Amino acid sequence: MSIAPLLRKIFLVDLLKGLSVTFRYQKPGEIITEQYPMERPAIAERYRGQPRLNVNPDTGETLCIACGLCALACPEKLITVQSERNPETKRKELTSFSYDTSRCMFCGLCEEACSTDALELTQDYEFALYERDGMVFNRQRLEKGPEPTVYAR
Amino acid sequence: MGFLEFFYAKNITPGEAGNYTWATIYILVMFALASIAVMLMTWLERKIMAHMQIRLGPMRVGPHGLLQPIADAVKLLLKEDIVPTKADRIVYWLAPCAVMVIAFATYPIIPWGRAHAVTDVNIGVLFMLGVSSLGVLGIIMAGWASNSHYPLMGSLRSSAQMVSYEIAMGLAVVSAILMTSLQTGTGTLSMIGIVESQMAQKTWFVFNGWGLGFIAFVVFAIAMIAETNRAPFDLPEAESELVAGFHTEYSGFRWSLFFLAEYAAMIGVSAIAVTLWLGGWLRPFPNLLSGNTWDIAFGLFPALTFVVLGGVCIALAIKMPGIVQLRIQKFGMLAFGLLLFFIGVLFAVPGVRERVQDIYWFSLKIAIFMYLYIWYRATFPRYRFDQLMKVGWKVLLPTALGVLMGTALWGVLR
Amino acid sequence: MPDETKPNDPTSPEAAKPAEPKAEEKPAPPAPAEAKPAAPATPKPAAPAAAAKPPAPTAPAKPAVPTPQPWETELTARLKKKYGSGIRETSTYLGQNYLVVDRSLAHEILEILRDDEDFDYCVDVTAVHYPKKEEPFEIVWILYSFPNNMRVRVKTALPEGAEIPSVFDLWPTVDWLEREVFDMFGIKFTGHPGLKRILLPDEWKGHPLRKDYSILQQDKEWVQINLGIESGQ
Amino acid sequence: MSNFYEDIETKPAEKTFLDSSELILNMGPQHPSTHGVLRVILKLDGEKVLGTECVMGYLHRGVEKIAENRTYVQFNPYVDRMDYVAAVSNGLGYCLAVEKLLNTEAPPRAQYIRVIMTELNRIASHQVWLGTHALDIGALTPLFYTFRDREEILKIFEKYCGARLTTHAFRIGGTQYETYEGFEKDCLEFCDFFLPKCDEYEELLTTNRIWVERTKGVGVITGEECKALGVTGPVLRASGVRWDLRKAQPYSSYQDFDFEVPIGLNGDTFDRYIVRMQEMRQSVRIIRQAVEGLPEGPIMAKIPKVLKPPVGEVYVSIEAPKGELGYFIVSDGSTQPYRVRVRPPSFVNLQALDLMVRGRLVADVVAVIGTLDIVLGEIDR
Repeated sequence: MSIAPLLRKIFLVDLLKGLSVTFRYQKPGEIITEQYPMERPAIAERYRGQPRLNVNPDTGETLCIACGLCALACPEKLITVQSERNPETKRKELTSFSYDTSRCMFCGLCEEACSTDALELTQDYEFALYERDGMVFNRQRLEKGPEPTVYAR
Repeated sequence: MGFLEFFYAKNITPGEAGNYTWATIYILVMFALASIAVMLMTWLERKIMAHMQIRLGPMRVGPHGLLQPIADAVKLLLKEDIVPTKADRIVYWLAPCAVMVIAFATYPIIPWGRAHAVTDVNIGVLFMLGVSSLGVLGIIMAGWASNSHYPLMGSLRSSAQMVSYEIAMGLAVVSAILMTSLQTGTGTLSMIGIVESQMAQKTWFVFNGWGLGFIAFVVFAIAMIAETNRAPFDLPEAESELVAGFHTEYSGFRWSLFFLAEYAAMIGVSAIAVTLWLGGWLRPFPNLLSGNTWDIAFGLFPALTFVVLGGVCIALAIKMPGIVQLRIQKFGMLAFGLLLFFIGVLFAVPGVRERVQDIYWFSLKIAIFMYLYIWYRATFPRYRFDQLMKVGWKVLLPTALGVLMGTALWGVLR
Repeated sequence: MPDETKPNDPTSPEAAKPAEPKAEEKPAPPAPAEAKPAAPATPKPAAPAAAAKPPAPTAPAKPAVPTPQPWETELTARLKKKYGSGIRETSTYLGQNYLVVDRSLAHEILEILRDDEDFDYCVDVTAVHYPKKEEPFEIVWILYSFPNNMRVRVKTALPEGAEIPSVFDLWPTVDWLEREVFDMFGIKFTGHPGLKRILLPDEWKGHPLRKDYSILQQDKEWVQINLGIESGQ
Repeated sequence: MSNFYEDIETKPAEKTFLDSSELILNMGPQHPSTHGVLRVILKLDGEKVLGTECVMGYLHRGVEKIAENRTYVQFNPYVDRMDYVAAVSNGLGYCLAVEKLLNTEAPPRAQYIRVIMTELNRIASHQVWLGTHALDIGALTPLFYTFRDREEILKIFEKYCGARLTTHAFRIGGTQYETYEGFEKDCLEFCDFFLPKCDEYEELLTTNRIWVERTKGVGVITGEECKALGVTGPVLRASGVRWDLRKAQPYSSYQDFDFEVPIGLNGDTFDRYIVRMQEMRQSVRIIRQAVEGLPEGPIMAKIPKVLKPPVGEVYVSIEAPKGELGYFIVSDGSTQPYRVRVRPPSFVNLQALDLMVRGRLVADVVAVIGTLDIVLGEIDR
């Protein structure tokens, strides 16, 4: 063994190097913790979160044309679209829409299948519940969209 | 009044003076302070390790998680006490008690100052080493009584480890004790005597003997980590291998006793190291920078530390964002800062100053050790069992033996 | 929702024979599919673009319907010379070569492939279930040759309840893979050192990847006994 | 060569008067270092491992059965859930397999985006491996550093495709998402940011004597044994076999990029560590080249809305972070695959565990499980 590695070994250089790394990181500026409810992460625009059924902002009418493509596209078959034909306009009208978020894996296939941008996966991710009851979203819930949770003591 | 006068005037420990009242008070105070220190230690460990790991650590319970140890204690006390069905109940019950008692048994003779030990035992170091190595007994009891594979393996590892490192540790200690005999020709095993001998020789033993003291100190420092089962020698509780080692089957308050004992033992062995090599309660450069001015300057250190800490706390409190959720924390932090500040001011009062500074320097030296413990834990991987043995027997033991002989030689030649 | 697809009932029967790569019932041994590759959907016959080495430069723009092409190399010639009708088919489909062999010869041929043709790495062993066929199971060995950077699939058909010699003695890697095939299809490999279920519990009844095992089916009894719940769904 | 299994089985352990009865230790399914719900039954003599048996299936979800009941497009999100640490690689393999079945190919731009995403994912996967492996060996801190850096990758994923872990980034025929504004910048910034961090991990571990002692000579496996056991990926390369599917059978335009395949010599845990560290650096190289050479053009090939691949079967495999990830798909001409077989690298690699730990200590089992880089989602499927 040549002398340099031996000396390095005796003087614990390898260990000191490691120690210096952890020591350097003690600066408070290095901390990356987000204190969650107080600090919110920045959610990307394309984030696939809580589903929402968009309505026309001017008229308040739903954008959904009840074509059922989302229900077809869904791998988990968790979307059910019910519609009836309006005798006057001869168009299908949405009667009920249910979306089971408890089984959803947020793959985004329904969103892509939607031809009118009615169904959208929004940026909201805070919709955990204490029981399974409210997890099947009906049309009202979907149209209301995300309700950001307010945290207070 | 004579009661207080004794404390203020005498420069000997209550044990030496035969003052039972004060001895009892000392024991109680020491036990209380040690418990607080252990709690503080758990908080500090989490905090410092978190910062090394670019995290924040506990932040929710109290300002910057200051009340986290209390919350933990409450949680652990309220937890269900689970005893495995096939456990040996009596031994299972005794094990945490044994560990705890043994860990705290070393405390009475730790010399926090010339007068700040319960008593001065003339075989102090021997007592410390003996008692602290008894800790393995509790661990073996725990591992055996749990009647489970992981604890059993953990306790086996632990016993082997403690026994092997005990030897290197003892040899390193002997070389330090050899040094105490230099001045007078008769060495001492008394903890207080060792510090006084360092005072007389005008040097800390770590700087003594052309670096031999330092090597002995390093050997001891490594062995004591192994002795207390801390990283990188934390095999008995290696969480990635043995889940939690010897205390896998323990929960709730019993588990917390192991936890407390671990920290108490850490402080205990650090106290030995400080006493033997780092000049115990002596302030830095007691000879070189002697004189009244320097005495006062160093005497102000405790006060300054507390004032600065208090100031930091107050600054942190002011810096905290003014959200509703943080209001309580903000006030708590402010109050804590002010408390520290006033303690600091109190420590600057002349009468108190002299009494406090011994304790301060001793605690500071231990605190450095504690920081090192945490630092090692955050940095190093864990040794494997055979490698641990290899380090113990093939590296530390020969080194310690060599140092011992070297010290003896040096003492003769000097 | 069609849980059960009809595997051996492709839309047009005359297209099935040449296009189907698994042609076990063929009596004539080397009968590669060259005749009438009339595909059901697109009328365009297959372009020979597909017959190429692994990084196949297939035409990306217009996907023609490919068909298996005969695969004739020295390797296949050697094998055919030795085994004759034992090699039922040697074809290449989309640049991927495969052999269909008689099941009694499977082990021997695999051994030759390993020892003489340098297929030193058994990538995968799996099976496919065709319940309509006479020999409903098809076992597929996917082999790779490190020296030649070449893949080949060896296939053989197996009737219900039949056993097949394990190739554990050739490639130890098939240990768990064969166990998985046994677990999922119930095909027994003779000579395997420890053939038992691997992913499902040992006492489970049924073999889930068989086509007659519905996706919703489960071993209710096992669930009730071991999990203490009525049903896992 | 073929019978090394029996050699070990029949080789009698050296008997001494100290030998005692065997101890059966159940490692897992709930154990801190089995990386999920793997159960390893260890037969021990004291601390020495006499034999292992893996029990799997706790996470079995029947992915292959699900595939038979979904359309080709619908099955795509499920593959992400097998090796969830390297979801993008899974998606790439599946998409390539179905594209092969359709006899089509993704347009160049999509291929380049796929390369960027997959290589980012390779780094992310290796970072999870490094963090947990170091944690298994007892170094607590690298985990946090690697996860911090992985976070940057996940942010790119989130911005690109809207999900962080189970990305569902690619579609059959190309990619669904066009790159977002600043994608190139983010990727290059990550590359610049990452290399110094990589050095930092090495500073913490590579020379550290404890790390070296814990990994050198532990879990040795030779190249021949690797081939016989079907072990692929970094484990194979660390045993000195320079074989990488990205080089051997390039897919998704990997032939365009200039990168090296790092190999080890001894086939021990330390070499695997070095190989993976180097692979991360090579991935950075590939990402740089791909981002700089990102062609313009469509991102989706012209494929029909309803996918009905012609009758036939293909086997397509890619170099996933853990080894050769293969998809064997049988089509019967309908919209749903007739059979999808996934050749999971973790599953096959885990078979080497017994060979690698036999005769060693319990602590080595942990190190070897870590170095094999298994993901139970993929093993159990």
